[in-house]
Amino acid sequence: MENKIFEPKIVAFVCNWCTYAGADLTGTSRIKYAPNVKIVRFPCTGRIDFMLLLKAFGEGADGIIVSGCHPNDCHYTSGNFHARRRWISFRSLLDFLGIDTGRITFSWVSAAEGAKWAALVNDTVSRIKELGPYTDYEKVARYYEEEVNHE
Amino acid sequence: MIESYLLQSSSLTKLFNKLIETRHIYAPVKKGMVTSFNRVESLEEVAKDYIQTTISAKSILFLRNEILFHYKQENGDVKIMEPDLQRIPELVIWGCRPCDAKSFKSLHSVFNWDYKDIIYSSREARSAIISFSCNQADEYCFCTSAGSGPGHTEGSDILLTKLKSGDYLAEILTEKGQLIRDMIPAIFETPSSESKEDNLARIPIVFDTAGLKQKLEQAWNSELWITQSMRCLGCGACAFVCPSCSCFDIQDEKHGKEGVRSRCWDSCGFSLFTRHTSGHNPRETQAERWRQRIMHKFSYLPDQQGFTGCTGCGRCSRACPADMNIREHLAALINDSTSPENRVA
Amino acid sequence: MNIGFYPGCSMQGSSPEYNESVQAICSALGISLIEVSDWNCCGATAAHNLNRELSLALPARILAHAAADGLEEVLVPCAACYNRLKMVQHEIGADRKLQDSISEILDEPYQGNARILSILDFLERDVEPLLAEKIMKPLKQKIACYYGCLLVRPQNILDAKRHEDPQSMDHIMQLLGAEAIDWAFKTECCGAGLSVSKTGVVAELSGRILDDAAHRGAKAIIVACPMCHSNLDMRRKAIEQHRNKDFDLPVMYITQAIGLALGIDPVKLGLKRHFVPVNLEL
Amino acid sequence: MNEYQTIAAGLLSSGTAAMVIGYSEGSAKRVRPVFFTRPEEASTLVFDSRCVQNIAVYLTKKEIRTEGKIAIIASLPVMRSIIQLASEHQLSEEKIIVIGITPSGEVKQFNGFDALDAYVSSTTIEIEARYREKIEQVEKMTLTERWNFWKNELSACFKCYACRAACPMCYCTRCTVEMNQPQWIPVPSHTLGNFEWHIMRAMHLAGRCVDCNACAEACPLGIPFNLLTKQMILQFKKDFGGYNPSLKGLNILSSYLPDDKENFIQ
Amino acid sequence: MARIGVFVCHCGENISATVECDKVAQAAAGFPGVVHSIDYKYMCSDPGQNMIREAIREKNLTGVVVASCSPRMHEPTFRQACSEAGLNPFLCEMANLREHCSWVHEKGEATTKKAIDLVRMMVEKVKRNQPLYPIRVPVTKTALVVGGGIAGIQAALDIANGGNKVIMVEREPSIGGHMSQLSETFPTLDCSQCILTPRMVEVAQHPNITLYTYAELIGLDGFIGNFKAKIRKKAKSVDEKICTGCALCTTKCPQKKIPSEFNEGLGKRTAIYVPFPQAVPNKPVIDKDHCTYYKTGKCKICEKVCPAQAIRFDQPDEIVEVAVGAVVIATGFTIHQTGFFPEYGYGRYPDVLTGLQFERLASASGPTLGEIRRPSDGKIPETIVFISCAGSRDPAKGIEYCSKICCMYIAKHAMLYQHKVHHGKSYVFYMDIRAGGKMYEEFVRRAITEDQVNYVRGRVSKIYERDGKLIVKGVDTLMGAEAVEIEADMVVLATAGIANPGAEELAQTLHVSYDGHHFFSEAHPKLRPVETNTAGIFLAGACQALKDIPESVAQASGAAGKVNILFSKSELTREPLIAVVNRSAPPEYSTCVGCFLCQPACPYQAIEKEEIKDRSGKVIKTVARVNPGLCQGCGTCVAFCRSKSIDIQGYTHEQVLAEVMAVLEND
Repeated sequence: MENKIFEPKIVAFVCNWCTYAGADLTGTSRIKYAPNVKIVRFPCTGRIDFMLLLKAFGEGADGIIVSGCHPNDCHYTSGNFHARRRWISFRSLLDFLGIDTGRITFSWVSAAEGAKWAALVNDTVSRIKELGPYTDYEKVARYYEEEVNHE
Repeated sequence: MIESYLLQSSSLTKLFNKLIETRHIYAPVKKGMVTSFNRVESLEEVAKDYIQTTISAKSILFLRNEILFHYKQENGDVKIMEPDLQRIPELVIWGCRPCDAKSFKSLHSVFNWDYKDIIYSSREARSAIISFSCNQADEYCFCTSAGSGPGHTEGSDILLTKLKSGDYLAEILTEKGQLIRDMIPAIFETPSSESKEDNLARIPIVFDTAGLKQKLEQAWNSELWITQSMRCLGCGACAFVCPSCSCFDIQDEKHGKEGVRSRCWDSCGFSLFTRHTSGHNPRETQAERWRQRIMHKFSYLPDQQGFTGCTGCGRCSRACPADMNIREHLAALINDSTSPENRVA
Repeated sequence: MNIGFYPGCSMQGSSPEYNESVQAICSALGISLIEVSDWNCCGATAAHNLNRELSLALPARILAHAAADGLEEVLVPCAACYNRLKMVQHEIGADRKLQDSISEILDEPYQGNARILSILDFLERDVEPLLAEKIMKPLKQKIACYYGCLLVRPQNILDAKRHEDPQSMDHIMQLLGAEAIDWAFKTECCGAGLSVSKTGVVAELSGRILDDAAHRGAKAIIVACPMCHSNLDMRRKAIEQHRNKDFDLPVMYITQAIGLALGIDPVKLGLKRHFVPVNLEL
Repeated sequence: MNEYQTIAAGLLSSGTAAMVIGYSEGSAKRVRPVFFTRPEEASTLVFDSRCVQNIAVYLTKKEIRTEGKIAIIASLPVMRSIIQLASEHQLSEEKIIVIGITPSGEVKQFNGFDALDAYVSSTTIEIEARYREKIEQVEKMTLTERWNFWKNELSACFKCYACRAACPMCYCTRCTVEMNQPQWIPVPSHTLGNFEWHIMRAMHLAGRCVDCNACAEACPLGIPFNLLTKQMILQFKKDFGGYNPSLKGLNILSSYLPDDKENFIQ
Repeated sequence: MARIGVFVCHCGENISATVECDKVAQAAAGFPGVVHSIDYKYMCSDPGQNMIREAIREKNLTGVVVASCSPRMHEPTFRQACSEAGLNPFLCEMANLREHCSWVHEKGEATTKKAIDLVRMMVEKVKRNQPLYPIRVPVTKTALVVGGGIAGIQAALDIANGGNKVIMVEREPSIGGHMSQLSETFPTLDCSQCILTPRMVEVAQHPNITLYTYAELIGLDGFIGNFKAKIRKKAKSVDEKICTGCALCTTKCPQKKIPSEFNEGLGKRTAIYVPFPQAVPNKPVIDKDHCTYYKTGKCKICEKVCPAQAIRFDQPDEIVEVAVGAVVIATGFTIHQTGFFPEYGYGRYPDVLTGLQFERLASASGPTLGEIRRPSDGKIPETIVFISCAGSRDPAKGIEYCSKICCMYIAKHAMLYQHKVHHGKSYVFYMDIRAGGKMYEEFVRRAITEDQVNYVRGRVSKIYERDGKLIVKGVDTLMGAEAVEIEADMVVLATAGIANPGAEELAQTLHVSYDGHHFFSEAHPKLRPVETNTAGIFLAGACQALKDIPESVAQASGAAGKVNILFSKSELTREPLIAVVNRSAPPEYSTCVGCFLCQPACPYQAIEKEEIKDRSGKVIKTVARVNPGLCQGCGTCVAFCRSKSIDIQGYTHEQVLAEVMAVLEND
């Protein structure tokens, strides 16, 4: 197990109209990227509940990508603006708590930016690889493994 | 079977050091305004001057979160891994107060009532309780009204009472206590003539427990439940600091193909405690929940188990963010003159 | 509010007359300037070509000293210093990481929030309102206000108003009674960057400026930058040779022009230090 | 009788108010909230620096029901809470009389929310220096130190929810921690669950917290989770120019500006 | 118990080349709840769809996961297939194995593993799907066309000719738009007015079209099929019904020096005016800002001279509310004025003109009756310089885009100039010539070869005036990057086309999205170019992006076609992927506490208050309710709801959390 190369688990929370479509374009353009990232589709970044990010870390995610439409390009006019404000506050709260915001990539990827999506994934994967598994959080999340073995 | 000895003040360290060779010791540790039972490595870590710990000693035997089992889905089957109870260490609860020690009796009976809880019982079997009598008390203490007292021996294996000389009167109360004595017999000396009572805090009796039970049986419809609980915020602080409260919830947590089932503290003060899935709640208001709390401790438990679910430690009053004082409220219930016809709204 | 003052080297070396005239009008108008303590070179000339860190750290240190002196504003009369300080403030201000590394170099936390005032910001805000009452000798001539590049570019960082056709000096000159001409070379390059290495280029570029000003009937050129001044004044001979044409066109700092209008002794304004004599009848 | 006692007694005796919520002496030199309905009780009302419990919390409790109006002895944080609750459509103007006591000790009676709103808007939420220092201290730690600090603090939490119960803004009839389909927050009070609970609580109070500190005062374990909401208040000041409870303004998190600034979205 | 079927598609080799589809199907068969799992070459083919239909029937499936391409591609296909087999279509989900997996990763274990994860994710989601039913809404068969330029005119006529009612709103006193200002049109050089005017008249006379000129749209509520539009008809101060259009008033008005908007400031008009002779309606309006009577209380000359007694000084603005089923936005564009260009003199030089000003100079109906003369001194320019990309394609100016029409109209301008001033010299500074269009390149060639226009490839850095000439300093990049200086008599800037001022406000009124330059956004750049993201609102013409006349007309007809399709049924159905506030049994009714913080977060004003009453009619609780007609399903409210009382169908809390859990599941 120890000898295995660390392959980070990364979840991407993306909106349907821009980033999901952008990632589709990456596919249509046959641009290759690392397979570590798995996409969960939302109608809009405005829908993405901050709790989901916590749950993802709690379930063992090493990194998270959150991406939606560029400002002014929201399919629903303003969902991304709301999301942006939410991320500004949430991110600073996480940072204050010592939760590694460096493991969360926030981004705007439009439906036309297939190449950007690939680059974003690759960047995130290599950054998380450098950071290593998120053991601090995992230890807390998997508290029972320690306790059960202990007894 | 009480055997009394004198324990010189310097012998306390010897006793502690002897015990820690083979056992885990949990003792009160002070951090800021909060004193709680933590695992300690040396006597220096143990809080010196405390009337009562913020959280009771129950958390050592009845864990805040107790994992009942751990499961894994494997090849279409589920593998259940129960905790290895043999690995529970021998432990000593050091420095709890007689009221806490007494409350273990109540916990014991709850966990051994119709079903013997093996996890609790294993912990209990492996633990010894060395209590310290109270030579001071505060205005929240009412142990003497709740069937306990500053030098009460019930529940402890050894009770130490600090004497004016600085030495301790050691009362060996159980076989477990004797075993400890036998580990280091030299320090247990012939006791002096100094009276134990003279060294205990004076805690006035404010009401009579037996009278309370009787009174409560007619107080179901009292107005007091409403007026007293009006300021209750509905949190669980009282129950969680209480040495006798034993309600728990069973929860499953699943992570992918594996998970745990655990038991965690619960409180009858929470509105969720009795809420049905339909939304109906048999205890709809805080007054009904407050009544339940008092009735359970002072009426139902005495009926079922023969003793009250309260030892008068006063923690719930100290912890209450809205200053609900149980001693005061119980006294008021005893003196209640509101007519039984008055109904709870 | 205390207005800080950063003279920089040119005010003390090549262009003392600029400094003299700034000080003279300030004392005449009762404005006090507080010199930034223990200041250093802004690095305008060479640092930014050679060492990026140094080029950022030098102005950052100046700003840090200004902050330590409790100065919320710093007047930087030299256009090159002003430009450099503004650029660095912009660059570091936008980059947290850079702030950290600069703090490390400075050995103190980067504090660069002082408002940096160009001479034009300062004159417009603090001097203009005082002028009307104090003018003793109105300047009744046609003049050309030459702004050069350092006070207006890059426009998005300096936030210069009407950067291709700035007006602030023109307004002041009109207040002083002069007629500020509309001309085409207000912000054209004088060639200062090649002032030492390629004098021929300077002669051509500065020559065009003089030519257009003279063609449109200006009797003097007003500047606010030591580089512009030295090219138009000190290099006048070379320009005239290059264009094979003589210009009767003195070059004055705007502060000198204000000083003259206020009736200050020309010597105190450093007007005797110029290569092209300034016609005192102006 | 002093001024607020007189006002309270007057309101009750005239029948203008059916109940006065205030503070009275409690046990062990503490004060406790009281719910007076008889004018003669008013003389036992007290108001001093011990009155830190935010009694606005009772205004939304279904247990506190009267036919007539409720008058409430309100410190500045209580007044802020009332405005915040009103802006969230939780209180009706007709039911509440505010006997406000300003930080300088002035007693002001507010019969309508507009006047109260104007008063509250004239003040600003300022984080006390001792908390600012503590926050700065935490912010200066390395990421790992911060994590360990909070892990240590939050692991102590046993989820009695006194913080929630004491908070006037936590008036939801079903808190998200009580939701079990899906189970957002684990019920057991292990460290992960505690982190999730306190993060969610802070986020749910973002832009709504009036900084009364009642949550921290209520915590039997003295856990400094109030630093979270306080840090957010400070951060909001930096990021969005801050907020103040108001009947007119928009909640800071359910509104936005097209040019909100951030430096992390790629 | 869930009975899920998983159908793994090879997509020929598109998926199977890098993903081991059989292994995916095998793994999926082991997932809890999966009772049927197969792989097949083409799931979207008839036999493929049949496999799904049969499995649903035979295995009594409660949910279907098709692991194939992007749901944006084939979700409707497979949902339809499920529906045909009796399974609610919303119980079908797709795992995107092609775009998000096989096409972007190399063949290998990790790729197949990811595919399995993606399938597991969708299986867990679909287990939590609920059957949903389309929402039906009625349709009002009247269209609102905002803007009366050529795009609006075309759209209105097409809709009206399709048998539906149209209400057209135009801000100016006349319809016609920019096209009415043009002299000739490229590439045919036929007269703009001559081809436009008949259309304008047709609009005015069409029985299905109601025309509101001098009017503005100030509000739009509602949703597709059911909008309520609020229109402000500005007071014209003239009773249109009585006015005969004799225009006597306009000749007698004492205010004669008002710059004419129609002539781009190059001509003058009166305060009571008809913008141009062919205006529709051809009746004057009083411009209150310039009218002497409105300014001073005295004058009323027009009233005195009007033979029909049609002047109404006390006429108020009128607000009309109309019910419409669809909206076509055709508000057009505007251009940057010369004052936008510091380097070209901040608009100080009267002989530096915009392209539209030149159009007016060249137009026979213009201020010079078609003669090219300098505004400064009326002289005929001997040398003229045209500068293309003035502002366009210039990030430093904040405009990265190409204005698209300039290359063509500059060629036309230069040609018109050469035709009118035979001895004149014309220069065109350009970056590239973009002449993609039928007969366009040929047209530009003609300007260069036949009309001797000098095309200089380079940009102009500065223009300044010296001795009555405009000195144009530029560079010729094809001649060794030589600096060029031209002494010109006139300069025409092909200034960037920009969105109309107020476009942003209008977008917000209409709840449609717009880009960074305030052009309205189409729903899809390729496949939905005339729809907006707000159902029932369509785009035509340059308000969406700059375009020339034929393109505007084409898009307008497209929009009209969409409207007519929408109006072809009296009821329409919508996807039920909308937000819902929960409801439960008493005593709770809903976990919503009615804080309404979700309200400002909703971009569509879809959140309403609902009072829950007891039997006696007493309000027990006020809670939020989502109007299913207005909700577009963004879910922003969902993330805001603290008590999680709002959920969005298709993306519920349970569904998305299950997805996250599933995707992170350890093997």
